[in-house]
Amino acid sequence: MALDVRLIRTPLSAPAELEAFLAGRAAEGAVVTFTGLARGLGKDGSIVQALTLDWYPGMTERSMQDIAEAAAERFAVTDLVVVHRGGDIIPGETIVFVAAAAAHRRAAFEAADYIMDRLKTEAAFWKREAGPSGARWIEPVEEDRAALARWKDETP
Amino acid sequence: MALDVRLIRTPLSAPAELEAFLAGRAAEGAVVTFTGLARGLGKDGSIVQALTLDWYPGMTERSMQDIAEAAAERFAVTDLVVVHRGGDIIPGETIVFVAAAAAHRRAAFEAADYIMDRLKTEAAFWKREAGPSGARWIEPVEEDRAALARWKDETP
Amino acid sequence: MTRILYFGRVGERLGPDGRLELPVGGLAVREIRRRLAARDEVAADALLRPDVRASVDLVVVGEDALARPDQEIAFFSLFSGG
Amino acid sequence: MTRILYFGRVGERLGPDGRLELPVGGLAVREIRRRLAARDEVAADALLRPDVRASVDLVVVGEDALARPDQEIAFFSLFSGG
Repeated sequence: MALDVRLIRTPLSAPAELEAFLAGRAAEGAVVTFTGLARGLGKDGSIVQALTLDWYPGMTERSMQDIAEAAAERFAVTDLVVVHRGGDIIPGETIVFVAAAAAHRRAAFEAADYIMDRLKTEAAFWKREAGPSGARWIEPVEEDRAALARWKDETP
Repeated sequence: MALDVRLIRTPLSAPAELEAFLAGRAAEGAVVTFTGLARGLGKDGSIVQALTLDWYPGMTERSMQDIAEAAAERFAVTDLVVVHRGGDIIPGETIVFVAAAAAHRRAAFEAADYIMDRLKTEAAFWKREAGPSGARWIEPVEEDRAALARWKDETP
Repeated sequence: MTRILYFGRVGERLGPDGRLELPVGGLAVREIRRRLAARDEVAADALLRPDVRASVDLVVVGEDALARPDQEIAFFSLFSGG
Repeated sequence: MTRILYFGRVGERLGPDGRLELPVGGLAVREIRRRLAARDEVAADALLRPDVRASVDLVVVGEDALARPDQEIAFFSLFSGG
């Protein structure tokens, strides 16, 4: 079981991450990835010129690691990658990349899904969208909380 | 809505497919991919030296297209890619790549998951594994049928 | 003579295709299967299995479906899936 | 003087950090928050909100938790998530 959890400030290439994740893999049959892109429009349809993701050094990495470890324990996966960007992000750029490898596709799908649901609500990031009419803070929406509740029998 | 469904006989690069799928994408937030690799071991633990995927030209492409169209209709996705290899495949090589883009991650996860469940049982392929003790045909296992049954309210 | 295509286990036993004389008005899949199987024991063993399905013009059909000589007819074992 | 870190909306209002004299035995988070908030209206408005949480040595804690001067103390608004 290999866990690779990284918080980076440089551009994140999902294809390059997938390539590295697949290299030399022959024992497992299924790899699921999630790529989250910075949207060009906010939830209310307003234009987003830039996104800033603040984090708390130490705490944020730990929250990412905790989520990845919980997924590794809960699902029959063989490897997990979780890479998250911090700092200023332009629409279209990748914010987060998650990959899960497993012998059976169900475990790979569920692990990636679970990691994203927890990252979206519990990861220690503070997100601001800047647009023509100023900047505003983004908080988890009800949809994110509802998604997380699906796993509630084991989430803390 | 763009649907890209291909049956190919040449090596399939999941990273290159993901790169093409992400290019210029800024409106949607979520991209989920599934990559299926040829296993080096069969379900019973025997060594697999090569995998051969036979198909019925015309019928197989249609079965893939039907599955992709059903997913596009059922889930709020903006783009789908389904690429499947046919012919001789070496362990570790990619057999199938599916990508789904959506504004909300739930739709992207579900579309990729649904497409894989249907491909694994309904796509018109015939699969043989060759190993030191000969070749044998592979058929969907109970796990695959059970996975498909999860979507049964709409699958034909 | 109409070409009949074979795939999967059926193709493994009988080769990629066979030929059969079909009347202009066509025949039911059941009868086509019976005539092909009547040729020898290998053909009977390959074709007379409940999990061997037929298609006409790329559509999987039941035993009552009619197939005409100008249509594409195939017999094949259970799909493995992708 | 112990450095207190601020993140999210709190950091936006008060800057990345502040300083507070803490007794060697430490203080409850509730009291640290009260003392920081007592400085001016901006601090009060930024800190005295139920959704502003605190952490001690990177662990999110409740109001009763004790924080000593050698520990890392932070206040922040609700996580946005990743």
